[in-house]
Amino acid sequence: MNRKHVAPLRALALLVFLFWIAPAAAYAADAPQPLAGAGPVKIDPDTRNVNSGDVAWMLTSSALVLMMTGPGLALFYSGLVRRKNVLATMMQSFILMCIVTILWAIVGYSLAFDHHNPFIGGLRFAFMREVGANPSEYGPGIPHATWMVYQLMFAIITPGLICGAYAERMKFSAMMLFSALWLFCIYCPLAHMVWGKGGLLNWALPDSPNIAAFDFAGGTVVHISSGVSALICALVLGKRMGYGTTAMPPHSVVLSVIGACLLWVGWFGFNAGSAVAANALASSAFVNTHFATAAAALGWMFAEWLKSGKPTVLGAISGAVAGLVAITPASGFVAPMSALAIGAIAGVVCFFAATSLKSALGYDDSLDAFGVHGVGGTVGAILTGVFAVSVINSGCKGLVDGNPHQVLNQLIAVLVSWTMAAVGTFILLKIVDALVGLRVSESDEFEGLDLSQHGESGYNIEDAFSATYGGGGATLVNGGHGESH
Amino acid sequence: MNRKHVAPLRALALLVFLFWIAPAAAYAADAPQPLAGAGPVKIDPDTRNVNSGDVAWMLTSSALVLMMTGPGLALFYSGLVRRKNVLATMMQSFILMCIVTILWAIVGYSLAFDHHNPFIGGLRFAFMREVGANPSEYGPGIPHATWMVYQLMFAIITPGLICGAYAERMKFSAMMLFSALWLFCIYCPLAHMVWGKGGLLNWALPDSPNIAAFDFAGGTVVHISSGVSALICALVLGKRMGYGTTAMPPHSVVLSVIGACLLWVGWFGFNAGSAVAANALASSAFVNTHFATAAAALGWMFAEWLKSGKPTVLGAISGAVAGLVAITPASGFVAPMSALAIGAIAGVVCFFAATSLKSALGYDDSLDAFGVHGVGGTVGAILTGVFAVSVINSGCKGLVDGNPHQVLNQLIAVLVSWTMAAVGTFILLKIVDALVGLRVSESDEFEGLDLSQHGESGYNIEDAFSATYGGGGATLVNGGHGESH
Amino acid sequence: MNRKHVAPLRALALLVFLFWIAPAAAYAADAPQPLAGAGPVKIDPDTRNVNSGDVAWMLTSSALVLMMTGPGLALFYSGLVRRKNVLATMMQSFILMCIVTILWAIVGYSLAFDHHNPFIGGLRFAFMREVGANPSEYGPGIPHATWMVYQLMFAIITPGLICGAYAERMKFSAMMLFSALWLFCIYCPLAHMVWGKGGLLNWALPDSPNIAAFDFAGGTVVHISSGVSALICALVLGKRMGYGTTAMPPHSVVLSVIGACLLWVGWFGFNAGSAVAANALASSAFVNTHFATAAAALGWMFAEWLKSGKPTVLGAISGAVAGLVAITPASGFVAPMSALAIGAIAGVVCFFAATSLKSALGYDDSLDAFGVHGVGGTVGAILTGVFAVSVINSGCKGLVDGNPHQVLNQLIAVLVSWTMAAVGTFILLKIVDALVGLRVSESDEFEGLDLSQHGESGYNIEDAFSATYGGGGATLVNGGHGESH
Amino acid sequence: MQMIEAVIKPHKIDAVKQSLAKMGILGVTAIECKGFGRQMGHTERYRGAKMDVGFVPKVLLKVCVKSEDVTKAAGVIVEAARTGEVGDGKIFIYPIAQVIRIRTGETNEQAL
Amino acid sequence: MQMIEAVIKPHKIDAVKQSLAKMGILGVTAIECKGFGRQMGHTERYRGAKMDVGFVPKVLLKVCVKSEDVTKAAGVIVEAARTGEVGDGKIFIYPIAQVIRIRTGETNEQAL
Amino acid sequence: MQMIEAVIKPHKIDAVKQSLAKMGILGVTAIECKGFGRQMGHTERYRGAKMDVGFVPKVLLKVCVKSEDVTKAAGVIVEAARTGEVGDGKIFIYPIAQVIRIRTGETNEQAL
Ligand SMILES: Nc1ncnc2c1ncn2[C@@H]1O[C@H](COP(=O)(O)OP(=O)(O)O)[C@@H](O)[C@H]1O
Ligand SMILES: Nc1ncnc2c1ncn2[C@@H]1O[C@H](COP(=O)(O)OP(=O)(O)O)[C@@H](O)[C@H]1O
Ligand SMILES: Nc1ncnc2c1ncn2[C@@H]1O[C@H](COP(=O)(O)OP(=O)(O)O)[C@@H](O)[C@H]1O
Repeated sequence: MNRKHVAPLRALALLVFLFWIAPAAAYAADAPQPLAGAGPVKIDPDTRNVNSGDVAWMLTSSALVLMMTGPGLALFYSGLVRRKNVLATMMQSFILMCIVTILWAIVGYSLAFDHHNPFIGGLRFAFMREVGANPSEYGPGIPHATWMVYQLMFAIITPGLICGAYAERMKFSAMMLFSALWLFCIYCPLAHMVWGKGGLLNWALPDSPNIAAFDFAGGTVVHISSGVSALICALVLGKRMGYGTTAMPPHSVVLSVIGACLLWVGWFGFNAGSAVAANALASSAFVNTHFATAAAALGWMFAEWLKSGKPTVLGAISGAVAGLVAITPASGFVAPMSALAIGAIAGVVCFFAATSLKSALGYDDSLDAFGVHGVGGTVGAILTGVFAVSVINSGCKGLVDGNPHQVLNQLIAVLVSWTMAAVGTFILLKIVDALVGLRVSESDEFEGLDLSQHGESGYNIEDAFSATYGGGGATLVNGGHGESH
Repeated sequence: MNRKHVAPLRALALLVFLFWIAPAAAYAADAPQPLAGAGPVKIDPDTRNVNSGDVAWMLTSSALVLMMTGPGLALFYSGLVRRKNVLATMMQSFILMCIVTILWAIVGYSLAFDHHNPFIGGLRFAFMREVGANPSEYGPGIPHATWMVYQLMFAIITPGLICGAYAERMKFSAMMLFSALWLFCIYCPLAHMVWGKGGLLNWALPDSPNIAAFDFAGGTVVHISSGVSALICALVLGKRMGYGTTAMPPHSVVLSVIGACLLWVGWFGFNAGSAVAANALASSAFVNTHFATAAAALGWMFAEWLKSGKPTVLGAISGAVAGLVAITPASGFVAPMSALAIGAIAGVVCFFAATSLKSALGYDDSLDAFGVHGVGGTVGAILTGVFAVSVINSGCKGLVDGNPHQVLNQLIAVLVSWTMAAVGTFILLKIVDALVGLRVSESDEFEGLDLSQHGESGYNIEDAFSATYGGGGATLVNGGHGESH
Repeated sequence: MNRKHVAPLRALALLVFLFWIAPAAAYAADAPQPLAGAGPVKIDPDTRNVNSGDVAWMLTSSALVLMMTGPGLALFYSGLVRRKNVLATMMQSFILMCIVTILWAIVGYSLAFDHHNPFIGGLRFAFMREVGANPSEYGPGIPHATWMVYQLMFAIITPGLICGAYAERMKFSAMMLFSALWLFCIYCPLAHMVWGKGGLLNWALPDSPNIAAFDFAGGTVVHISSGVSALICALVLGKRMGYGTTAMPPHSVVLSVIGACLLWVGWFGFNAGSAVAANALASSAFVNTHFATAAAALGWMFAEWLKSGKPTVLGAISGAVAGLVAITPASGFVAPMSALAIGAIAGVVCFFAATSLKSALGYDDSLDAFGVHGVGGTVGAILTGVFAVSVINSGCKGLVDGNPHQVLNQLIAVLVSWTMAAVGTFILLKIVDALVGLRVSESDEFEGLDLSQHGESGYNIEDAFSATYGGGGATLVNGGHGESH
Repeated sequence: MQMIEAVIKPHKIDAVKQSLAKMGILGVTAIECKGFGRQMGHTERYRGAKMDVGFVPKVLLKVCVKSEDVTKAAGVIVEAARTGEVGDGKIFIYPIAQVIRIRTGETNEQAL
Repeated sequence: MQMIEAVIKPHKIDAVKQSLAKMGILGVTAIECKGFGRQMGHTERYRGAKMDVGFVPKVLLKVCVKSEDVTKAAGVIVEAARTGEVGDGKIFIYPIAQVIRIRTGETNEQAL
Repeated sequence: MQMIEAVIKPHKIDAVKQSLAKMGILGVTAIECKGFGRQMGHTERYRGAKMDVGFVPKVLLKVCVKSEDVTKAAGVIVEAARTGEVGDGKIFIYPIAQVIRIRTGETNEQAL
């Protein structure tokens, strides 16, 4: 076998292995459930239970949440790296849109949303069994398949957020393997605990245990988990070559602004879609999302303006993302004026996390995935316990509504998420390092990931040398005539 | 206090001051209404009156209209400026998404949509009081909060359109202050007059006075107001350094094309959303929007091709925007074939406005905000009175449907909008000039607003010098280790 | 008449001529139907039959499908060309958004969707007659106008896909004329045969003939027709200057990644919207679309990784598009796990088509419109016949559901589409060549289409020479003071 | 013949070119460059990281002239490019051994 | 040693490089530049504002050769870069005082 | 005076500039360029089409110094720019006939 085949074959083999081992591992102690019956799902286009307005909104929301990862996050992150890594950074978002989809279809969704034990789901929904036209208990007005695909979009973006920490230096193969393992070992269990039927921290469904933590759209599951994992990645992978001595300015804040705007727009699907219906709760989450984002962008911008003398564009958009993160768990529980407060607090806190805290601790979280998602998610999760009021989401009361105990529940959920993410990620990184190695070689890092990992350049815009006017110093090897070994 | 703190603190202070003074000023003559009761709004997720399909469409429309400003308008405008101003131009759109949101939540919405007098609304909805889960009189099928946030997206983009006139030379702080004042003093009253219950020119609600002007989605409120204000800005601020002697080509028409496409897509939310329901009227507005845009793009392109010998891409996309502008007031009143006519007329007229008229009068409207929005909005408002037919929107008849009087009403609305916008903007600019100064210094303008206002560069793409391969002539001052004064 | 007026006037004249001749030609043998009655359509905003959820979803889908062309396809394609052709390539997508709209309004929609004979529709809906607020037989829950505009978005993107074949060398005027003729002579008949009431291959409506071919969202009508036409274009136009000896790397894969993501997101409107309702079938199509795309991206990427040693970003996004293409006809007929299979197969097959096949045959399909859409569409159309199961779309059975005959029907539909597209395109290209000439001159091609066709440059980003700091080697001829002849 | 290389402020290109054209010199080659010198660059900041960009964008013009025209041409450039502020740039004059026009093969003064 | 500077049309780089390689010259440094000369630029127009872009994109090649190779090398460049149309560019030949290879510190002819 | 032209690896700019600054030389002009030489470029591939990008990004530094400083300055550059690997680049030293500071009109050594 040709040497160059080793890497992709190894990657393929690992993925396939994973497909089969993951559920087995999760259930080592259980009696295995028969997989028989897996196959085409019955979808009856006339299902009477389905509410067309809810379906319309949830399909739209699913599309919006996918748009958050690609092109939203892909742009936001890739604008912040140096030119030589722009494509590799986009690719990290893009490939997660693909890999996570496959894993989710096979077993991920089932592990997260099947009823099994408080920590992880069962295998009933593996291979999309029973995920069809009829509504599930997660959404009475929409087909089960709609709920599944909506949740899939969350599962895609969450590992995508971590990319910000290991950008510009992680191997492509390692990144894929790590993300796949992370999905199974951290995301699925956490999603099950917080949102799954019978999950440890579930607040919404009847069947749930005692510690009801409010997390409307994923403050713990999505942002704390990814943000804290990002911190561990930054620590384990180490700094980029030249970090701290060389300037590493974003190669195009323009791309990042586009990305931030698309994140903002897409986030309406993320938060308002989490009402799982087109109703007043969805509207409330929509309004809260928008208000908090605006306040957070202003918070970060004014904090920076006061501290360092200029209101930067990167600051404003980073603040907006911090606000989106912080309002995520709270969006379906708090009043609009509270959303303004949550946003403003998150904007200022994340500003200090991404600047002073990072520099004090000295890690290289390339694009501040921890500073924004880890810190913002934690702030949001706690403030949800403070500001939740029963008039918005009936029965869900926080500190201001006379239920100080809720803050404790929120802290527990935060703690669980932090611990799972930190310990799990550390272990997974060590495993991946042993299997394929985490970091590219020094010369590959120097050359840039675009060329070293993918054999491409992001831009060929120098008139004379990019063959704009012909040849220009680049020679076509195979006349465009396919590959030759 | 450190000198560099002065500007942001002053800006903060002014904004805060504004929050409180604006309503007071508006009501100086009235008995003050008590603000008591402001606080969390009751949102009942089971509200029976709400139609899920309408909610789905209105939330989607709200997201689409936000997307028009960011990234749509941000891209459209920033592609047209020179490279040194790309971020500053994007920031103008982005910061309006933040500032207007806060002002709207506090008092803006109430001033526009509370019932009070024919010229301005009251304070009942200040701080989002009573803006909750129950439908309002503005939309029987959707929560009041949905209507509020949908209208907020309009309030965001309108001052955003003006940026085109003062691009590349206005101070960031002045731009923020001006926009805030403009929102209260021009947008809110005008929105109240045209759409607010009891507004002077309202055609839709029972309670209205005599002069019913048709404006489906904002020809007067949004486009005439911003376009005419843009003209005043261009005149008061004066020309860019070098204008008329130096070439100032767009730095990336590519960005502008993306922006124009997103504006087109988002505008469906703007116009079809203005039906405030997912029904046949929305469909009709959707079709009209699309038809007029296509016709206007072709109109501008062919006019330019004939006049100057080449069909330019910038011409085609400018024409599309002109068509979108012109059809805005008409979209819910006219038949599809009339929409084609309105578009074609607007495309040709705006082409001449942005080229011959501008050069004849000699002002520097950097990105033709007046030529497109002022002129296109006026053309559209008048043609709405010509082409409105009762079969589309029952009871609303224009000239072709035997009601020549409507053209007069439209002219009155146009006149009111022109006057308010022109006089108001002039006064506000003088005030802002006195407070913080309108224009950046010559050397700041020369260096570019990105560096002088925000301390950033839009692109760091020169291989050798942007630290792509390390250092490259830029020295890291603080090792990424936070700010030091 | 000034010489420079000839081209645009000729283009205008041809378009106008076309408007009137096309229907006449189509009906030369028939008794002409009176056009009387054309005029404003009655739209009753209270139409009781309309389902607000369905309307919400179909309007959203229409917006999404427009977004596929602009900015989606415009970005995807323009990133792949050389810098000197970026705007011209964007313009091809953009101008189709305009031209097709006009043609569709006048007669195109009627030719495709009026009931007439198995090969082409009648003139009942010309000039939007009877296309109003009431539902049509194509969608019981939505206004006829909604269906019309949704289908219009398909008619826009289809000729847009062909641009990939003739990019970087076709005259702008020829491209417009060819697309207009192609719409009438190939798209409308094919759409009528497959989707139109009484169409030859229609599977959905009662009134249909024997050969029921399944094509949920356009595998034959959209992808085979455009992909095969693309091949003919590549062959007839010939290679780009320097092709095969000079390297022609994409000028910005970054733009293409953004475009691919937007295509993915927009395609939900394309496929799930084809359910013409917000129901379980739409959800199923949504899920299938997403699954196939992910699998295809991985399929292409791994195939390339194994064959040529690197997993490229361009490969992954090309694979995603191939998957979207292949699942298009199948999306409303197959189970989700089958969608994964269809995607994976399409990804690998299209990889070989765009690399080995193209190089073996030696044509210059600049952006692989044939390799992706022609081949992917064919693969998808056939596999639809294999994987269709009755539980998804009741009554629609394929090979795996015990109906091998369906594969034959699919092959017939494929054959019809290939033949119509190939023969029709060849003839049309010859006509257009005779009328205006297909290809730009050698020196225009060398200079780039942006400058030669449109008189613009895509980027003016070189600091010193793009007037960033003033003048910079470019002289303003007319001081911005309008055109002078 | 001598080669005049002038490092100037970018916005002075037009002025310099026009002045040269007036004295009959039409051929010029221009190169974008970055200057380090007395004139200082600027500071940028991204998420709290401050960086000093040491260089200033400049343009390097190359003008080959007959030896007898050198002084005049240099004077004309100085005139047109001067703003009086730090960073106006420098002129370097090199001896040239030979010039060839590629199109015709003409050499030296014929080639200018 | 002498330094040959050739301003050529960008699409001729490959041809020139190959011709030089054939005569054994492998080291070349290339710089993007803009040429002003007899060959005219183009016109662009944006919303009615017409601008003449005076320059034409060119590439400046620097090739340092032994004095005895100069004539041959220049001839080879002229041959490879010529299209016969206006704008083919010019060759300027400079005397060089010294050459050093940074990696090894070798000087002059050893360094080429 | 002589003009030192050094073709170096881009990431060595800072080191070279600092070394020069230490010996009192503050004025430098830098130009992006592409080098063809012993050091090989890279390969890119787009939809099966492989292309060899023959050049390597380099920076060309121009430093004009007094004749007596030339040897020292060149040595300092060699020192700072050397990595020991192929592609470290070359230094070319040209005689200069005259230098003028545009701002003041000062000439030759005064102008440096
Ligand atoms: N010794 C030198 N060698 C090469 N270029 C120089 C030298 N000194 C100055 N320059 C160039 O001249 C430019 C202007 O020099 P600077 O010292 O900033 O101002 P001034 O020439 O007005 O004194 C610098 O940016 C640099 O590009
Ligand atoms: N005197 C000169 N000094 C420097 N560069 C020159 C000079 N004359 C011409 N050039 C360069 O040579 C290029 C070609 O010259 P041009 O007059 O257009 O055509 P030709 O050399 O065929 O007569 C110009 O674009 C310019 O870059
Ligand atoms: N004869 C030459 N003339 C002009 N530039 C040269 C010459 N030889 C080398 N160079 C430049 O020097 C760079 C380094 O040369 P190279 O042969 O790669 O390594 P080294 O100098 O270490 O032997 C090249 O990329 C090229 O830019």
